[in-house]
Amino acid sequence: MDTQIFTEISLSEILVELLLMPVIAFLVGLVMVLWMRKIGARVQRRIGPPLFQPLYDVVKLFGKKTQVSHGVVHDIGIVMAMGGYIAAETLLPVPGMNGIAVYGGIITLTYLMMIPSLGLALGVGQCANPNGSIGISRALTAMLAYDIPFVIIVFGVAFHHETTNLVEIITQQQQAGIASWGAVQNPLLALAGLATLQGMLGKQPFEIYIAPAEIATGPMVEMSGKYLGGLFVMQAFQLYTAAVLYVSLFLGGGESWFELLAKSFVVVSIPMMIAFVFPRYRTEDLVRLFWKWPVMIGLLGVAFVG
Amino acid sequence: MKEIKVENRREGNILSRVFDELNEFCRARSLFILHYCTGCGAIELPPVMTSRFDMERLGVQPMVTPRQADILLITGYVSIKTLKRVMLTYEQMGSPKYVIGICSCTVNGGMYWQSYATAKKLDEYMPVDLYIAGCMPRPEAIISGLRSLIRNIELGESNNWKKYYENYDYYLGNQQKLFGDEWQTPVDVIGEAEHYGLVGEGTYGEHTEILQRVQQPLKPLEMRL
Amino acid sequence: MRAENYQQQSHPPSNQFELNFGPNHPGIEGNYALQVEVEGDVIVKARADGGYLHRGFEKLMEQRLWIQNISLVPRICVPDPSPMEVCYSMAIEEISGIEVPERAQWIRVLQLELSRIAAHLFTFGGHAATTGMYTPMYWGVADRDLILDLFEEFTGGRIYSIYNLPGGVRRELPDGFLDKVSEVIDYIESRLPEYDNLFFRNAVFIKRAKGVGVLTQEKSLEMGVTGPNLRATGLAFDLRRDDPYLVYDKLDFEVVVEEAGDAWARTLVRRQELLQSIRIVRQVVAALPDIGGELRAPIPNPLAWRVPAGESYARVESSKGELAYFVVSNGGEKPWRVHVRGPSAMHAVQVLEELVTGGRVEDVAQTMFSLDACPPEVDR
Amino acid sequence: MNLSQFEAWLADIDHRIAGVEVTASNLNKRRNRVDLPADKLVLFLEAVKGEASFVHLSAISCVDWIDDGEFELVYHLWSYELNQLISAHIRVSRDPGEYQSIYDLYRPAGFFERDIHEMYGLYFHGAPDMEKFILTEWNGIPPMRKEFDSEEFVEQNFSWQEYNPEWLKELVAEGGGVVIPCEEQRFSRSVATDHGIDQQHSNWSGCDVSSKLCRIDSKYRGGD
Amino acid sequence: MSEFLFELNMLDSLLLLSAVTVAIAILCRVEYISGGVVTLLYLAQLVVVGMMISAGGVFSSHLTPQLFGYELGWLLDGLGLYFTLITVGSALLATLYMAGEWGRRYREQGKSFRALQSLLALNVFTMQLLLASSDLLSLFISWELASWAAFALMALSGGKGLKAALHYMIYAFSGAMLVFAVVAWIATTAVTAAYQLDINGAGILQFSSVAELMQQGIFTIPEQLLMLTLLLIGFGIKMGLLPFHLWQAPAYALSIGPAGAFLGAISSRLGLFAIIVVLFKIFGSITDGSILQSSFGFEFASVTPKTLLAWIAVATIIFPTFVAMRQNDARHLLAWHGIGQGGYMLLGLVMMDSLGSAGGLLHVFNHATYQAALFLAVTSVIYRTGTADLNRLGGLVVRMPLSFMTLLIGIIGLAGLPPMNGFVSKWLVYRSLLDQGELLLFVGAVIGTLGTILSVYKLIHNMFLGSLRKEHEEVREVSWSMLTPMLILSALILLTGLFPGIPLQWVAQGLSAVGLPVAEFNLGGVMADGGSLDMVIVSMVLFSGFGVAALIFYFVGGKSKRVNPLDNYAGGHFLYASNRYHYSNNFYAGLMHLIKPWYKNTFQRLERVVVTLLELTAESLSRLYMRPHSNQLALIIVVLLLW
Repeated sequence: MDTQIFTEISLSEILVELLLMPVIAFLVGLVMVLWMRKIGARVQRRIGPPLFQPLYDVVKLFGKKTQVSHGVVHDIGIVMAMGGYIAAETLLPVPGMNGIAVYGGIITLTYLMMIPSLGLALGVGQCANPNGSIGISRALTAMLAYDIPFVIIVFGVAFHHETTNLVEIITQQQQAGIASWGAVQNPLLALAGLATLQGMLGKQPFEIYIAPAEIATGPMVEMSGKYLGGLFVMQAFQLYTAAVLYVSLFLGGGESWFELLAKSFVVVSIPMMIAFVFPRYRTEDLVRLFWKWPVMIGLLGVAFVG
Repeated sequence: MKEIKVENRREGNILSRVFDELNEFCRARSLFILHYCTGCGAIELPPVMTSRFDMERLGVQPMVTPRQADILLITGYVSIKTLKRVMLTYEQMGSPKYVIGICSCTVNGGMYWQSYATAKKLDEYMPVDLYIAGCMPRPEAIISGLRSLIRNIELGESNNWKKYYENYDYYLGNQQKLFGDEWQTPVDVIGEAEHYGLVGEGTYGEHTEILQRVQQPLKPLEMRL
Repeated sequence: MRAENYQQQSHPPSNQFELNFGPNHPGIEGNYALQVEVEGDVIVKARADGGYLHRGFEKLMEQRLWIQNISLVPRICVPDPSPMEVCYSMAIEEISGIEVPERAQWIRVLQLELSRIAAHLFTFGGHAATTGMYTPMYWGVADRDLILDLFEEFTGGRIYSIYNLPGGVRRELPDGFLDKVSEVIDYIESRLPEYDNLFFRNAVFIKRAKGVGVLTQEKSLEMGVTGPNLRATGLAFDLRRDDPYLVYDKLDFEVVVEEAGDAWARTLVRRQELLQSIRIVRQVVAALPDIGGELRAPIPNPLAWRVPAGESYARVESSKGELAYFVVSNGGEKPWRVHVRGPSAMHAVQVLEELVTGGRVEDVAQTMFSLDACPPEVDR
Repeated sequence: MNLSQFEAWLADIDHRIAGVEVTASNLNKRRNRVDLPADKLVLFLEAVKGEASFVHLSAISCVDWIDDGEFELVYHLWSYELNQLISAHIRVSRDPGEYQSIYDLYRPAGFFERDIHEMYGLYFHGAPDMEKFILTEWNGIPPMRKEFDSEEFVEQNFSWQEYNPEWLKELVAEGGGVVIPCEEQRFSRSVATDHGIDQQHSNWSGCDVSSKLCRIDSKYRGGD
Repeated sequence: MSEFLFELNMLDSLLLLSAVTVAIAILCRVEYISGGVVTLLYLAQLVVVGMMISAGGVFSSHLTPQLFGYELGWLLDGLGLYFTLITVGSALLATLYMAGEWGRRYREQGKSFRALQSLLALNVFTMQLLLASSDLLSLFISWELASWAAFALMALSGGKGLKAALHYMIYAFSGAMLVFAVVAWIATTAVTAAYQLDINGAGILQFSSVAELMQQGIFTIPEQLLMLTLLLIGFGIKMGLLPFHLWQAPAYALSIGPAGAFLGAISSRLGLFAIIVVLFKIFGSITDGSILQSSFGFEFASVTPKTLLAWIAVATIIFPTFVAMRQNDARHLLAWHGIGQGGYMLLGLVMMDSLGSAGGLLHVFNHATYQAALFLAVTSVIYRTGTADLNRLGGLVVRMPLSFMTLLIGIIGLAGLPPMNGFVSKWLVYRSLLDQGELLLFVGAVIGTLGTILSVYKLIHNMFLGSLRKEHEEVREVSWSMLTPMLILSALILLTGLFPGIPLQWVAQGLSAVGLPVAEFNLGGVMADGGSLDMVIVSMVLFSGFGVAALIFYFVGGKSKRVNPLDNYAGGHFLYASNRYHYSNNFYAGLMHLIKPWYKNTFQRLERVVVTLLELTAESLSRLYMRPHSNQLALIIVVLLLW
């Protein structure tokens, strides 16, 4: 089937998709940021930001008159952080657009999603601020923690569908309605996936690397103007990517954009609702937690995949 | 202090004007205030921030470090020790930046006019965009102050941050008077003014000369082969 | 900040680095600083750095009339200002031998306890926020605002009430005020289960707070720790009961004790004290209508009042611990000396330095907030 | 030791330590004032801590009696068992400004002595830390000493801004507002001096700040 | 002799060239010339190897001496060629690095550049002999030669390096003993067997003949298993397989810079080569467990040598990686990773399917490129700053940007992130594990990758990022003679990441030489059922993503201004030059709170136990020998006789 796809899609179509997919991801991501802040506001019994607040923030930050750079690597880091996600979006199939998903697959996507973290880490390292370095050390530790259950899930899903091709995985899930969804077929994996999602988004109780009261927002400590704006963009992409990936793996993707977005927003809501009523774990507690429960559930889930 | 003319910023071609307009529009709606409790007025900020008054409605949210913030809230008296940090913080913030003097103490020293430890007139050390008087002003007053700041920004009338670059000598002079001639922050304000084309008539002067004589030059570390 | 501070210098080989907590840091209460040396993420040395909020209160008070200073004292502790004015008034009353009418004493108790509730609600929020949970802060501060509304109604000021005078209180309670107090108190009590679920019984929070910043009873006695921090180490001591002032000896309340002495125990003590304060306020609300009489004892023209020579040491249990005013008069128009013994002066400097050392970077903020340090009391 | 034993113990203390003078407060029965010579303080504190369980040093207050050329140090001690407070008063000469630290007996003394040192310039020998804490960036004389004039310092280093907006002028012209004529204000000590009120401590250099006060007063009106 | 020369084929000329290189390196006393000449000779060797690869097929040498009646033969097939290519290539770049300024400084320090040069050449020569060996005896002999050569190269640094080299020698010697035992065992048995099987006795030790012997059942299955185990241990020691890895990291880390790069890049991979030969050329039938199943008659699947080896490989991935995370010396950190990366190669190969074995073998090449690049970059930093201690460096990116770039590309490769080559080989290994449903192995491999990301970030952060120390204020970038090999390696990492098809064709030759399945590949990657990889497209998308991000960043975003590092957030406080504001030591402190108790130094203890036992035995034996009380001896003899 792969070889067929290789030839079927025309170049111009791919180019259009490559352009469209990140743009859509960015816009949807911004709405997700708004959604997140609104949920937080509701939990905290207040009104919350206006509708276009995330957009205002990003535009304002990019339009700041004076901005501080600590060196070339600082710039490159932010570019890598944004660019990594822009690239990752094209590997994430959405209704009507497969982009280049067939050439990458889920393993490539998993590793591509580490590029922004690495870029951010480089940029922050150049800032020569130990608060930032501690933040990065914590962020990477958290990555070590949540990526292990994550790869178990990826393995389980790929093993279940006998392919690493996301397009194929989604197609298989859409064959028999809800019954063929990953979440129904492998509920344990889906459960472990939720925990991983929480860690991946870095929300409480797994928010160690921002931790304003401890390390003054860690990686963001020296970010001004477009640097911070880049991180805001990255956050929007991250929310979108994580949600759509989860939907693609467990909730049958979306046959239409409406379906996909509805599912994604539901998925995003879950970690957000958890996030606002929990403090953050310490680093080692976080690692212990991730290596215990989600890993256990994930392994059990894979065992049932059979 | 020399009176400076606020430049007409709606210049250039249509595209850049539209871009400027968009920037102003978004800037007015997204204001990050620095989480820095300089004095007792800070006690009224949590109510402003939290569920009852909820300043996030206005697009205002607290930020942790000066790099990220747009608004420096001087919440009340500033002791001289704090004033030094406030100066550093102000200089580290990215322009456009706005200073709001909350509480009467920022205007004239307030209750502490006799005190040897607090600075009296904030305006001498940094350009203040807005005062919210009161001891301390109620959350409603702060919200209304923020609203008027937002309005001013949208109208393009809140350009006091430029004053700091354009009249740097005046501000530096006042700082030197209080902190001594050896005073130097790690921020290269003159370099910044030159880099961004914000040099004005009052950027250089006798005080900057003193600074340039005594300072330890803090140039960026450029990459070199 | 001086040019020579930026002169490049080489550092000796060392595995440690320095972090500045404050003055501009969300992990610090108010405008205060802790400079710590860190190895990995363990703090090997901590040094408190105060004075950012120094206004020279004690000097200022020597330059102002006795009565003017009433408006100055509440500003010494912003989150819990009422005990300041009560305590200062009590000191003057003791020197000049003024008997405070009973009704004024009851109203003062009402003011003190409402202020305590407000301060504790504020502290919970701050403490929760240091561990990354912001919702209790959003709720707590909003609920505290109801009490501030009460303050505004009966004293005229939200934060700084300036309601006391030597000899009594300034004005009568408004009509129907006590009903409003009961309403607010009932509301806050009804919110407590929600706070419990969200915060006090939150498993993650317990994991974070237990074992952090442990103060043993010996240590706290040795270091002069007072208030809830002392009670969290198992010593049932409360100035309200053991050195009674105002009408506290007529009120029925318990001195809450926890044994563990860590951040978690301190928080629990405050939570229980909140209930006790509610209990006291209820008693005051019940008793006040029956207590008539003057609101304040007659004092001379306050603008030309010369307090007789003498000294007094007045102590009050504020929400942070033992608050004391040492007032010396030489018979002049202005105080000769006022020494403010803020409770935080003890636990925000030496104790904080000691508790933080050997702890972890992530626990610095929590330690400070759980001690409920109030920097303006230290700096004055 | 119960309360009555303590009273006996306290009454007896002047036999053991020469020069100790005990005065019970007549207003508050939990307060005991003790006056003693400076060199006997440590002895007294040892006794009071060791024998009478006064483990809590509530505060050390310093009073500057400039006319006598002395600092008065007041050690406030509390016993958790007896619920009694002892205020031990000693006087130290102002001139060399030295005394002995009691940090070894009471650890809270570390903070108070450090504070007194930077505020009054009274040096404590044997204290663990006499570094500045609050006034780290202050170069003048210790500000709490009576000879330091805060207003003069302010006058030299700071300036005020005029605040006299149009609406206020109009209001005043109409006879409104609450502007109090300067001579009627009793806010400043120089005004007080004008009224002939006892000026015991005339070493303060007077300066006329009344005009300034008017401005401040009008400013306050605009506020809360 | 002239006849011989005429018939010189490419393998002969390669070996000859190599020998000439050694000779020139030894003989040429004018050291500044020898650097260039030797580099050229390596280049010539590389050209020959390239010609051989493009020609394809098997090259056998005319050199066929006889020893103890056995014929020694040298024969280079696809597998050997692949390894030879890497060997010569890394030697070339290491020599190029040494040839210029580095070598001059080295000579100025009064050290013998000639010794370094010639030992490196000797290493290359012996390795080529080893890679071209076609029978057990020649394998063993060249193995010994290579071991000694490697030892000499390691020992050259003296001091601690010498100690580490001796440590290595003890391991290598015991390994060689095991190998020799097996060879001798096979040799003695094979002579009799040769008559039965009607094979030429002199060529009986040839791999193919030995494999024949094994299949014919000359040795029982348990005997074969024992042989396999002994050989694996013997060769595994060189490769640094767990639990025989302890010698490797210090030995490589403490070698002289470029030599360390060469050794780290390829030397230990010889063990892998030998293991491949043993596993697939000799004991192919045992490895996959099919014979075991038939001969033992029960389900043996769970404990085949294959699964056992896979688990050892995963252990080799995980443990050294996490040891590396705790290192505070850049060279040690890299050397420990070198051990860990060996695990991926073995893991891929023992999967024995087209993707896995391609991945494993491809990883040899990829690892060589980035390991050499990383070692050279670190050597450059040492060259300029005099230290590789991660707590004494920092902020060097502004002074040594190209070294930084090399290190960055290297660590991305090492961490196995796209678009560098390390990703491709790891992807292949993952895919193969996924296809075979090896969940736990898969997770283990990923844990290794994640651990690698953590520790390489620490490496680059502590060396190049953070704040610059005053003593490094005047540091400059290293000279072009040193930069050139680093940049070539960086380009190689990037190019082979972009076009993995190029090295994959060499890998395919190697795989077909040992009879392993070959994956279907094109220039950009691999095509397989259930998900393909096309690095050209992935990289293009990634780079265009970077491009778009850069456009947004540089053109939409406002102008930025560089600032001095002292203009930094320090809790609102002024940051003075006296503040130590660089986080380096115990970089993953939070994680260490959890996993520190897990570092039990089990292997060090195990080693110590073995050593102590040996010492004890030796001691008691020597005492017996030294103080022969005749009556005791007599008693023992009597007892023995009676028994």
